[in-house]
Amino acid sequence: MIDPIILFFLLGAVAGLLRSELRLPAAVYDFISIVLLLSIGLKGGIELARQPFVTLLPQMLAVVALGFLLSLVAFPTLRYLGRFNRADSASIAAHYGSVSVGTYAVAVAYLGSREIAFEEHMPLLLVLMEVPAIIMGIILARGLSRETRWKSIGHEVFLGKSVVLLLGGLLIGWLAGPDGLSSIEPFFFDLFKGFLALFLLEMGLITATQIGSLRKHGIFLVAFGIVMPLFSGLVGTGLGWALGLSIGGTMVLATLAASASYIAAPAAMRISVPEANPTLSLAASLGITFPFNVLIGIPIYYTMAVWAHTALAGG
Amino acid sequence: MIDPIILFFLLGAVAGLLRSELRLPAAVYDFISIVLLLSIGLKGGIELARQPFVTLLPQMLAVVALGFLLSLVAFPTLRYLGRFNRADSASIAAHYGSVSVGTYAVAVAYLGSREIAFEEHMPLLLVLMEVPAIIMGIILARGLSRETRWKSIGHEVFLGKSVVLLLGGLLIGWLAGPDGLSSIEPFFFDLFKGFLALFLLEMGLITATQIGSLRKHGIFLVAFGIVMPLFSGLVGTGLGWALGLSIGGTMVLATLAASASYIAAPAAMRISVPEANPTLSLAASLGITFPFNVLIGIPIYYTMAVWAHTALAGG
Amino acid sequence: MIDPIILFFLLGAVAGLLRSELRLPAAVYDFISIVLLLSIGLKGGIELARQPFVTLLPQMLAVVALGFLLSLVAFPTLRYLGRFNRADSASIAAHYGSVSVGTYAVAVAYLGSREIAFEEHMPLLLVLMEVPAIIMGIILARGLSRETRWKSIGHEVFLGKSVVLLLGGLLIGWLAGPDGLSSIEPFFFDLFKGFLALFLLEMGLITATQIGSLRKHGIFLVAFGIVMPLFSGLVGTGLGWALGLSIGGTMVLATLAASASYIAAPAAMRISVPEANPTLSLAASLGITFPFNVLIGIPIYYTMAVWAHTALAGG
Amino acid sequence: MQNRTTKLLTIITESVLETTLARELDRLNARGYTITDARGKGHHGVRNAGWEPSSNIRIEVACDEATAGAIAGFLEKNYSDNYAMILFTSDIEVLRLNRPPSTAT
Amino acid sequence: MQNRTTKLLTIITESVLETTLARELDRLNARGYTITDARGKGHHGVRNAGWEPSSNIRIEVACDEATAGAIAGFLEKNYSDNYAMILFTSDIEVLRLNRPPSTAT
Amino acid sequence: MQNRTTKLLTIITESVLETTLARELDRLNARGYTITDARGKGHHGVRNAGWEPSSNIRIEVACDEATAGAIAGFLEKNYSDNYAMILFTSDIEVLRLNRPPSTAT
Ligand SMILES: Nc1ncnc2c1ncn2[C@@H]1O[C@H](COP(=O)(O)O)[C@@H](O)[C@H]1O
Ligand SMILES: Nc1ncnc2c1ncn2[C@@H]1O[C@H](COP(=O)(O)O)[C@@H](O)[C@H]1O
Ligand SMILES: Nc1ncnc2c1ncn2[C@@H]1O[C@H](COP(=O)(O)O)[C@@H](O)[C@H]1O
Ligand code: NA
Ligand code: NA
Ligand code: NA
Repeated sequence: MIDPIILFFLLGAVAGLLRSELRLPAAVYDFISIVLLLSIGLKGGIELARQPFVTLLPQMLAVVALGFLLSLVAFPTLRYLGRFNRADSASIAAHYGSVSVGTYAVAVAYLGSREIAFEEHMPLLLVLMEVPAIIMGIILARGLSRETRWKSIGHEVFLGKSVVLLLGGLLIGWLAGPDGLSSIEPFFFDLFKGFLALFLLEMGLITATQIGSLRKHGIFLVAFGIVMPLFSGLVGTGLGWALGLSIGGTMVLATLAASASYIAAPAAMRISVPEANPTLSLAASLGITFPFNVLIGIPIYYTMAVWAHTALAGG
Repeated sequence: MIDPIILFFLLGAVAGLLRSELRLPAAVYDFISIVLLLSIGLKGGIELARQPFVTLLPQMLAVVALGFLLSLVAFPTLRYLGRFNRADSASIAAHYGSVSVGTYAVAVAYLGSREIAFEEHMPLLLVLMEVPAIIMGIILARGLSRETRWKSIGHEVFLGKSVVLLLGGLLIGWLAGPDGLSSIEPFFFDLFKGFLALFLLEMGLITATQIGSLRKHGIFLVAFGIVMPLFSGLVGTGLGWALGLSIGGTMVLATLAASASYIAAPAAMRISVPEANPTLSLAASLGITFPFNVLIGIPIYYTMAVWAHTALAGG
Repeated sequence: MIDPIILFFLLGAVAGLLRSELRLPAAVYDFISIVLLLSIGLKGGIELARQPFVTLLPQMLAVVALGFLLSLVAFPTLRYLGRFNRADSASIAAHYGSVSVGTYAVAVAYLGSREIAFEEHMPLLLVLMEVPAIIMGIILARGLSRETRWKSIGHEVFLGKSVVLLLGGLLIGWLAGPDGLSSIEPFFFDLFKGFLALFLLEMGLITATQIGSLRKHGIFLVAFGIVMPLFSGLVGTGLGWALGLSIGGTMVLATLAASASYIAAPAAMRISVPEANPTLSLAASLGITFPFNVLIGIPIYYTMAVWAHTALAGG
Repeated sequence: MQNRTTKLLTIITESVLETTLARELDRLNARGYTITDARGKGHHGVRNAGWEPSSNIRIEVACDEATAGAIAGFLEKNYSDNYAMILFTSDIEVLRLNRPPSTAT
Repeated sequence: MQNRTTKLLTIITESVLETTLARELDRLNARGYTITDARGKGHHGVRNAGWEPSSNIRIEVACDEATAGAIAGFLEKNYSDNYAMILFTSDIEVLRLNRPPSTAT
Repeated sequence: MQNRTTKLLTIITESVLETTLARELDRLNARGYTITDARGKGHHGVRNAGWEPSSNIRIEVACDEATAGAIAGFLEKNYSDNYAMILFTSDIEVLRLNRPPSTAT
């Protein structure tokens, strides 16, 4: 059965496509996304408080490497198969190597409503995976030239809204622990799915505005927006299995790998690789990959995770 | 005893009349009204999932007819008794034939705090009653001339914010059912009265700004704003009884009939009957009828419903 | 252990100092502060419903006097020790004689997480303490001259957002009583700490913008911003003890005395004493005193209250 | 950098017209426009932006004189009777960027 | 459509003055005004609109030269010393709609 | 009250540039600027302000002609190729308040 929060996404998308007057004010979108980012961070932080940090190090290093790797796979595909110019290829690659917080939240909701457990420290991996592909995208576009203003790029990348809120939430959760946070639970945890529903409504509205660009930019982008996440999901599944994650955890990692950024990466690319056309990367990541993942991909990644854990365990 | 949410309305009205600096940003008003419309839709949708659709058909047809009828009664009253021009009469008639979501919510809260049951599919009737009077208002103003751009009017009327959110909520609730929605209950259902309180605070502030216009436009409008809802409430009571609704359901239908639109109708009339003066219809519906219904009308409609069910049942 | 909501303040402050892109839209800040002010008022109002009003009269008169007194102590200190001009001294004095709702909320959270009881009617004292120092500040700046437009000043002071919402909340809570409010509890009470966390995040961001001004305006202001609340806290402790408040209540009164306004006073001073430099008063009250109270002061005032109740009781 | 003297047409009117006017501007060959939210006061009284029905928008269109005239004439004919609206033009110099200042792609 | 050359007075100042200035503009015979929210930088430093005390408003008044002068003079005398504020005027052509461009009803 | 004729440079561009441009304006000797949020349409299509990536800002800088030219030239060279952006100037009269109209403290 389809998760009700997905229905909010569809409602937004349909309303947008029919050019309804429905619109969420930008301030409301900001409010909701701030709450979601903090909630996800807090939840992960609580978990960090529970386990020795050092046991997580291998996973942390692995996902950073995964972020670099995925952008390095995407780049030549876009450049030589898709015939995009260097800047566009690098920018799209950065989006696909980085992660989408909305997609992550939907995957977690999917597991939650099926009562499937997963490693609760996933938000830590989420925040770690946001940045590497963005840096790689800048290198791919600019080379490692001296002129690149790494200081201001670092500022842009590490002090963007989503990294600050996720990391801040993680730290607060970690310092305060589960008991400390009990007083803010009703706001940040009990309401989470409600905020997520509104967020998806707005994402549907935004997605609808991307369809026009897609028509212009042709079918390679559509194909890439579906095949790339499937490939990344497969890699993520393999890595999750290799790291010894549970089925749920493997599926979440696959989803992270498969998801394409639409908050951190667009902002950073716009400033650091301005010659890349933002329409291309947003049309792909929001117009294709986000709905694909949310509607179809997540169940597939779950099947992949189950398959990996049975086939490979048995093999 | 007065319901505390009504006190929020009074607080807003008093603050507005005293010209306090209190002001809700428009984005906050939008946020709150989006949440309320979705909540009401969702609640109705859950109920739809529970009963065979076809049993509701008679009620659905009846309320659509009621919407048409009420605007047809209001129009000549305004035109010949009130001596308003054709466009203004048609526009005000559309407002009074359509419904007010805020008034509906207060009626539901009234029943809730008295633990009186009512048919939970009322939001379906609510959304059905929004549109007919608006269409009738346009016909009354324009005639059925060929020139009228019905396509763009249909777009305006059926894709306005409140219809989309109510209908969308209904569909989501219907598809997901009560279990599916349990994860978003804390947001959309537990917080409902809190959001409603803030909404009423803002409605009080807005109502206060309408008082000036009323002074200008004289006592006919004031009288109409009180007598019309009483009449409509009576018709609604009769219809509710005839349809076999419970006492609570009869009272809700009477309130819907008595309420005057201030979201859907103003937007649609402004675009489709621009020569109508929006000050008149808003002054009446917001400056008189909304406070009248909320403070005095709702208990009256409840008394009417009780009376209908005892007197008529006994008769 | 540090309260987690304080961590949100630190997150905001650090993000602000690092010039992160994190920003809360003004509409969100307004929304959150409206909810907090109403919540605090409602909570106090419920308590008022429980006790005979007349027993509170001595406390009410005492805190009004305290507000006047504190501004009268601050003024000459600023004027002669700090060598500020008359308007600036009067304006800063008004800020420090008035109260900060955010600081109050943190103090209440401090007691709550330690399960220490306090007199629940404190919001009544809070709202009573907002105004006197502001009036005194205007008198100190202008003298009691005929020309002063007291009517418009009264309007500004008594109909400002925070007084209206606190007072309105008090009245609603008082009229509706605990049972009446149960339906809006989930919104206004259960979410309180969550809203407070977001509010403190924003306060951290705003505080960070004040640091620059502080560097300009020197160390007297920094010293004043720390010594004045300690002094006021001591006076508040004494008064609380003298009024027979519990330990928790004494500590809350001390915190109120120690806190410096950054909502009501800035707005009123800006209009009524425009020649005062708002940068000075905000740098002191937000850049120094708010973080000092929230991070260090509150535990000190608690210690003071305990000490007063043991030493003086024993003495 | 070549400059070109042209007109800036400013329209202040009711928010409810936004979708409609955007469509009309396209139709009337405006190659671009900028919209900001506004509130204000005029013949139709105070419009304080507390909610949609009393909100204004402020539309700016940089265009040549003929287009400005055409848009203004059209709005006057079709909207100014029934909507709160004020229109004015001023002279501006559009800085010729790498592309022509008002040519659609 | 007759046009009339007149002035647009633009005032950028602190949000806290909104109510006061709206009253003063009425008193000084401005027949209308338009307000938008703004942020900015000037002699009084950065005003980033994060909260009320650091928010600006941008007020536009279309009026004849005398009124513009009167308003500007009044603001200079009473407000410009103590508030973050900048004032400027430009020439505009108000398009004469069916009603006179700035006559109160 | 002495007045001074000067230029108003208006820049409409992507919100994402706000921090960057504020820094550049400082560097280029603008003594002040005012920013409002905007949406619009141009060569780069509709930018409806539904979320950050499609939001615009409208920056105004009152300055002398040379500064306006320098800023415009700089923006043209460095930003106008890659960002949605329109620039125009108009003549304004800055009312000389008690302080010089554009001198930093
Ligand atoms: N003289 C004026 N100066 C500036 N803005 C005005 C003026 N007159 C009207 N407006 C704006 O245009 C809107 C509609 O004007 P009106 O149709 O005169 O009510 C008002 O709400 C104001 O925002
Ligand atoms: N040169 C300028 N160009 C555009 N806006 C300015 C300029 N100077 C000041 N402002 C605006 O006017 C406000 C108050 O100016 P000031 O009193 O100089 O701080 C600033 O916050 C800016 O929004
Ligand atoms: N002719 C125009 N008149 C007014 N605003 C414009 C015009 N052209 C572009 N703009 C604004 O400048 C932004 C960027 O323009 P562009 O680079 O042409 O897409 C648009 O989103 C509009 O807000
Ligand atoms: Na990815
Ligand atoms: Na009705
Ligand atoms: Na104090």
